Amino acid sequence: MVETIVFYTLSALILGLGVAVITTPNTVHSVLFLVMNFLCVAVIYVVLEAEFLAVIQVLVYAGGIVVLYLFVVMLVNLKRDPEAHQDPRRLSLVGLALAGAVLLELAGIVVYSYSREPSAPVAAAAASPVQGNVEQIGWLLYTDYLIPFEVASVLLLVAMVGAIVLAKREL
Amino acid sequence: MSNTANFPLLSLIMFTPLVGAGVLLFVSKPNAIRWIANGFAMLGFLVSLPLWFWLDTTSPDWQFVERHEWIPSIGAEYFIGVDGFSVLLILLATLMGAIAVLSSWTAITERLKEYYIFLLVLQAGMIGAFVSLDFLLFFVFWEVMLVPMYFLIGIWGSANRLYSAIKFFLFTLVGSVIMLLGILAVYFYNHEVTGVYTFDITRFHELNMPIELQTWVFLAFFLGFAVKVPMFPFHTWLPDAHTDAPTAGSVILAAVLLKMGTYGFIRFSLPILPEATRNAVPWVVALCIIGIIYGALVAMAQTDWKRLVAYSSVSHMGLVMLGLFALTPVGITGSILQQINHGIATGGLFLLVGVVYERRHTREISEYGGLAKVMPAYAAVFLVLTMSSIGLPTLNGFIGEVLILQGIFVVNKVWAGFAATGIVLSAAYMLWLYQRTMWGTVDNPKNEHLPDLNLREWATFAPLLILAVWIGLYPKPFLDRLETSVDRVMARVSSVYPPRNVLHDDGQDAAELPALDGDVSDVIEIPVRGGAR
Amino acid sequence: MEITPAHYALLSAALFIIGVVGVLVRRNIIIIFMSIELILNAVNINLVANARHLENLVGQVFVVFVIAVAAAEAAVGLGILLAFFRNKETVNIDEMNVMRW
Amino acid sequence: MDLIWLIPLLPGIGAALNGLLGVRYFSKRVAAGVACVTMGGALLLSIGAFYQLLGAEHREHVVTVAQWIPPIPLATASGEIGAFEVPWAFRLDPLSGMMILIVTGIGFLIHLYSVAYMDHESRGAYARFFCYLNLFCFFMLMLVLGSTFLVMFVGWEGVGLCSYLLIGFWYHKQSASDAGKKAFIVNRVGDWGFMLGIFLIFFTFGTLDFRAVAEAAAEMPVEVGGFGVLSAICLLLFVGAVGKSAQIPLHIWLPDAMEGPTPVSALIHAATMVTAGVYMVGRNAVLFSHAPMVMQVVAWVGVLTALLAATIGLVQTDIKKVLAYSTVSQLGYMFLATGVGAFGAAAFHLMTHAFFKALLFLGSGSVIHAMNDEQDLRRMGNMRLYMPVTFITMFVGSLAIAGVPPFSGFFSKDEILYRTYLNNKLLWGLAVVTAGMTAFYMFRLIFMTFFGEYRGPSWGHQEGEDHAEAHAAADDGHDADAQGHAWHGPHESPGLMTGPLWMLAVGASVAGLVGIPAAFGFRNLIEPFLEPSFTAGAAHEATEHAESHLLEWGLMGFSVLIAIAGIALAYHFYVRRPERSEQLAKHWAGAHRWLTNKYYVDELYGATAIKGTIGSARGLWTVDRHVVDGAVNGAGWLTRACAWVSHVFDKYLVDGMFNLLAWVCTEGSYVFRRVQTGLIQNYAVATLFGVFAFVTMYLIARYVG
Repeated sequence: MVETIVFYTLSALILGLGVAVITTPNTVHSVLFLVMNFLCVAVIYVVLEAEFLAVIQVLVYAGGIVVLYLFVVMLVNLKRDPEAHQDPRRLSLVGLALAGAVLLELAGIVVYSYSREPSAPVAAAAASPVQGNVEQIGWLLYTDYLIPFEVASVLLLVAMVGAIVLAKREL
Repeated sequence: MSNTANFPLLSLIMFTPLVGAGVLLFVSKPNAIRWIANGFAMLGFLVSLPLWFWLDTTSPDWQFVERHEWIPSIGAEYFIGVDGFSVLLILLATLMGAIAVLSSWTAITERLKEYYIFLLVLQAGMIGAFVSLDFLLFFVFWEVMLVPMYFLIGIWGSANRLYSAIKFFLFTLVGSVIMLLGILAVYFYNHEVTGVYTFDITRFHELNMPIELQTWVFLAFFLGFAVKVPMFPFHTWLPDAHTDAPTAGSVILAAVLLKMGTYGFIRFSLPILPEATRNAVPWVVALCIIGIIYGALVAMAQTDWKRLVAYSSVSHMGLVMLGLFALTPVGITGSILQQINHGIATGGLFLLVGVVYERRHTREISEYGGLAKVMPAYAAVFLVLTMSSIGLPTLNGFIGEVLILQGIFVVNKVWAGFAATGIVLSAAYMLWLYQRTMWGTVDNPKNEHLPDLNLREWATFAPLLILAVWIGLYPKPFLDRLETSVDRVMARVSSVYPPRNVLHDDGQDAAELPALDGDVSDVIEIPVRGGAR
Repeated sequence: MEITPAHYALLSAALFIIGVVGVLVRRNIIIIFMSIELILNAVNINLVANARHLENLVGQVFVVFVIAVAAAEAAVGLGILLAFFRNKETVNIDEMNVMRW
Repeated sequence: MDLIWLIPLLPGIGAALNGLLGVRYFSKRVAAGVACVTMGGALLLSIGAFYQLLGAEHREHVVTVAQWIPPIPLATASGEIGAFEVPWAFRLDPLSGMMILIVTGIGFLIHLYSVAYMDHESRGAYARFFCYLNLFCFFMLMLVLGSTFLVMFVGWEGVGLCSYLLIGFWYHKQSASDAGKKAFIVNRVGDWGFMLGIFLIFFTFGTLDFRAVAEAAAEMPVEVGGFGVLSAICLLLFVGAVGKSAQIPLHIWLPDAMEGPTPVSALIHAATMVTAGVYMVGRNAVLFSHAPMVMQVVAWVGVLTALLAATIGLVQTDIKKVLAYSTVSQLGYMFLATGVGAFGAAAFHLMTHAFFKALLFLGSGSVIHAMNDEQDLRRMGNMRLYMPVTFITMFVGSLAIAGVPPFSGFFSKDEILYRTYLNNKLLWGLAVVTAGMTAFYMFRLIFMTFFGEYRGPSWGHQEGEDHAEAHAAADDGHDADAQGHAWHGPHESPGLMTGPLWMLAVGASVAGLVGIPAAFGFRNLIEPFLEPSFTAGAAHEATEHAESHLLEWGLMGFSVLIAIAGIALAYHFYVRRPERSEQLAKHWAGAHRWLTNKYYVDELYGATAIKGTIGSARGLWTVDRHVVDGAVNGAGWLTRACAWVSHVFDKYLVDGMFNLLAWVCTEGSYVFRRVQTGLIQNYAVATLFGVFAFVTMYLIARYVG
């Protein structure tokens, strides 16, 4: 029962904050709504017994990425309203309609499929010798997913270098 | 086979200019390019000098032979070697190459790098053609020479250069394509008789083909080589190419490239197709005599200095061909010597035209006059080369002329009589040219302050003058080197003349030469069922 | 009433569409980037929910990678944005058409 | 005698020094010194060699220096394989011995003379002149010493070159350069015959050595009444001789050759080179004596040349032209002598002629020098007052050429006339007429120059105009220093010029004494001495004729009379009654015009040979451009025409289809282009539409289908 209440509350918060993010005219506000949104998602993770991810969500997303956004917003010192100019040919309404249609379809699929054929738990991967959420994820990352992990690190390195190159005025 | 160590001298000579061209690719300063190109051209000459000294003039064998597989599937080989004849031509090519490169020092100012690379590649191609003993290899080099020459004329030439370059290229190409057909005919015939696929010309030299096939192949070869010589009706590319080529191009063209044609006749046409050659003598001689007189007369009508020299070339090469088709040792020896002489004299004359062209940028004879007053040394050099060209005794041209005319005289006196009119006509047009350019008063104010020859130009002429006098006074070293080459050809085309070098008849050398006894008609007993179809 | 994966899926879908709408409708490119973050979060929620439902931690591992990619994307994207802004003095996506030709 | 190869070589070295270094670096003094010393050395060597030859038992000596053309097999007429081989070999025998004395002796004197004569040339030209002069001597000595035909031919052509260069020495003058070219080309025509003759000799005998050829020819029958191979050889050789010795019809170059400096005219165009033809015929006496038909031709060509040249000489007004035609005429005499078989007489006359003609030319040079380069006889006169030495020596020379005893010309000319008389009376008649004319025109020259009134430009106080005029008349070849010093009237020449004149005058007087006819009771020295050169070894024919000495005396007296008559006539016309000559010229205006225009031979050649050659050259050039090259270009055009047709086909048919397709695409794209708005979000919408479509398809497939 508690879970239900928590879920609905959090869902409402997440969706509401999400709508706020994309509707607020002020960019700074938008960023702040985003932070809150992420925090709510972190709570969802806790509910879903993914404590490690929750921590990551707070640290990386809310703490790192969003702060990055804030910096950019400040660096981009806008002298005029960023949304002032509007191209007459843009198809925002069509997009909106399509988005709505897709949402309906997705909802239809979800409702329909989960009600018809509840899935059975999949056999867990090879039993890990460790217990606890963080240990298990660590185990997986450093054994089965070592190579993707390393690739991800390279990706981050590349992104870092790229960002520096792009952002620097002159090399 | 070779009498020297296994040192690949010929390859070295051939690849030195190529290495130079390769080095030039990485140089960009104009003066550095000049120095390096000159250095390699000079080096090319120096490494070819041992040929002169190391050649065994008494041995009828091919010397400095190198033989490696090339395209084994069709029997083509990297088979190179020389005899006295090719040694002289190689030396001529390397010397004239060095002179041509040196003469371009100030004449060429744009696209230096490409220019020198083309010159060096051209030289490698010429040497390659002279050393090839594999017919396919020869053909490859033969075609390789066309390309750099085409660009030399087309890029660095004068007014009408594109027309001339294309004409030169197409003319020669048509000839050589037909020649290729001839080569293939011999190749397949050889396979039919011996069962071996090979382009080895030493084997072809022992082939006795049926007369019909010989005639056709002779025609094919004739077209290829006669265009290059050039003989009378195929000569019109020459004046255009010479006139529009840059000086160095004209020099190389006159001194060496034209010799490709006569070289081809001596090395391929005559020994491979002896019977057809004998049958063709009257026709070829007729063309030669027409060429001699016609070239001289047309030269007389020219108003363009370079074109005049070019037509004199037609006349002289007619004489060379005449000596060749006398089919006597004296005639062929004279013909070969005259090729060298023509290279020296006409090459030198083109250089001379280049000298004034560089100063005045015109070749119209009427623009000049009285140059002996302003450029006395130039006039002196011009006089010597003119005299060499018209065959004054004590200079080189005379020896060649006398040998050729004597050689043809014993064959037919009337031919010789007509051919000898060339000496009168050549004197007429050359002296008229000399009078119009060197003598008289300096009428044209532009000519009043022309500088005389400078040290570099002297350096280009000095070797030519020395050679002209040397060959004129003491041609024996040259003639000695030709002995076995001439005998090799004579042994094939005539049963009258025995080889001179039967001194060391230890059996082995004698076996190298084809049997002499009996005329060729009874040698054609080899079963033949039509040549290559 | 039990909370099934379907609930989470619906939540995820809704958040996803919100992100999509943000991408499609807004002209401020910073907000468009943030919308993309929303989309990624929607995906993450779905993954985590299913990981619990299927009792398999692979889903969570994937989330780690998604976060890494998101970080990279944000860094590079914002770098491009800054460079662009320096040249054009704008963050309006309708004015970003230099690549059109 | 083994050093005879040094005789030509010394002047050769001199020429090389002057040519390579002198023109640039030598002072006038050094250049002249080098030339004269080398010539003097050659003279001393020649004298030494000649002396040894006189003392030798066998008067023939061959020195082979080196191999020139190594032996190369070649078929000969006999069917055997001979060897074409030419050594650098030199031969000293009586004939060449005499010739080298003439060449080096007169050559040396003329070198000395030139030192003074050419003094007003610039330094470079001065050295160049001596280089050419030495080079000429080199080739001339090579010609006379050569032991084979080909070595002789080397000299033969070489002297032609030097002649060309020296005639054209003042190359800035159009006339000089024309004359040089003409000389060379006309000589080349002769050389054409000579060369073919050489080839035929080799073909016939298998050797080119003089001695071997002569011995082989002696074995062959005399071609009486037939025209065999020997006749052919001789005729071809004679063509060469005609060219070199300026006989009809190739005589035209020699008068023009007077454009060269006067010492050159003396040395080359009087004393030595032009006699090379005679020398060559004499050298091949054995061959010629086996071809009587050709001998007839030689004799007739000789006598006609002598006569025609003498007639032209009668009316020439240029002092050097008179001497030039006189030379042609005298050469005709020599050929007449060879033609009648009197080779010794020909050689004898060659020698005496060398002396007196060189003398006359040098004398005329002295006069020209004194008159500041005036050559016209009509502008001279009374010069004996101003230049007595020149007058005396030239007078001696004229007496010699006119055939007045006891001067040299008398003996040699008389020998020829006598031998001609024995052979053919008609030839003799023509020759005697010529002798009379010779005396006339020579003394016409002497009288017009040295007697009468002075008709030349004045000098001294009224220098201004005339001086300028004289300079205008003279050529502008004399460089700055010539312009600088003023002309002070005719004057005697310096010692370096008169010295050689004296020596030659002595020679012209006494040279005849070596050939006094037997009729005088002395021994004729020269003919027996030369005899071995004209016969093949042992075959020594008896040349003594059974005619009485009375006949010889009679003929001698007659020719002396003729000569004196000629002199007297000249005296009458040009000293006593100068106006008579002009009246005569008017009276015979037609003939006079023919003679002054040299029978229009030059014009004839100009209209035929030269015009024909140039015309055919131009014609062939047109043919070459339009027909031969036209064929090539036509082939090129045809190829291009074919190429154009296939180009059209390709362009409009084959390519057309592809272009149509492309056109459709292009036009279609205008429609679709509107979709491309450049707005990223529109593309995102499209993507979303794709998602929508896929999801819809999924739904339909999953739940409906």
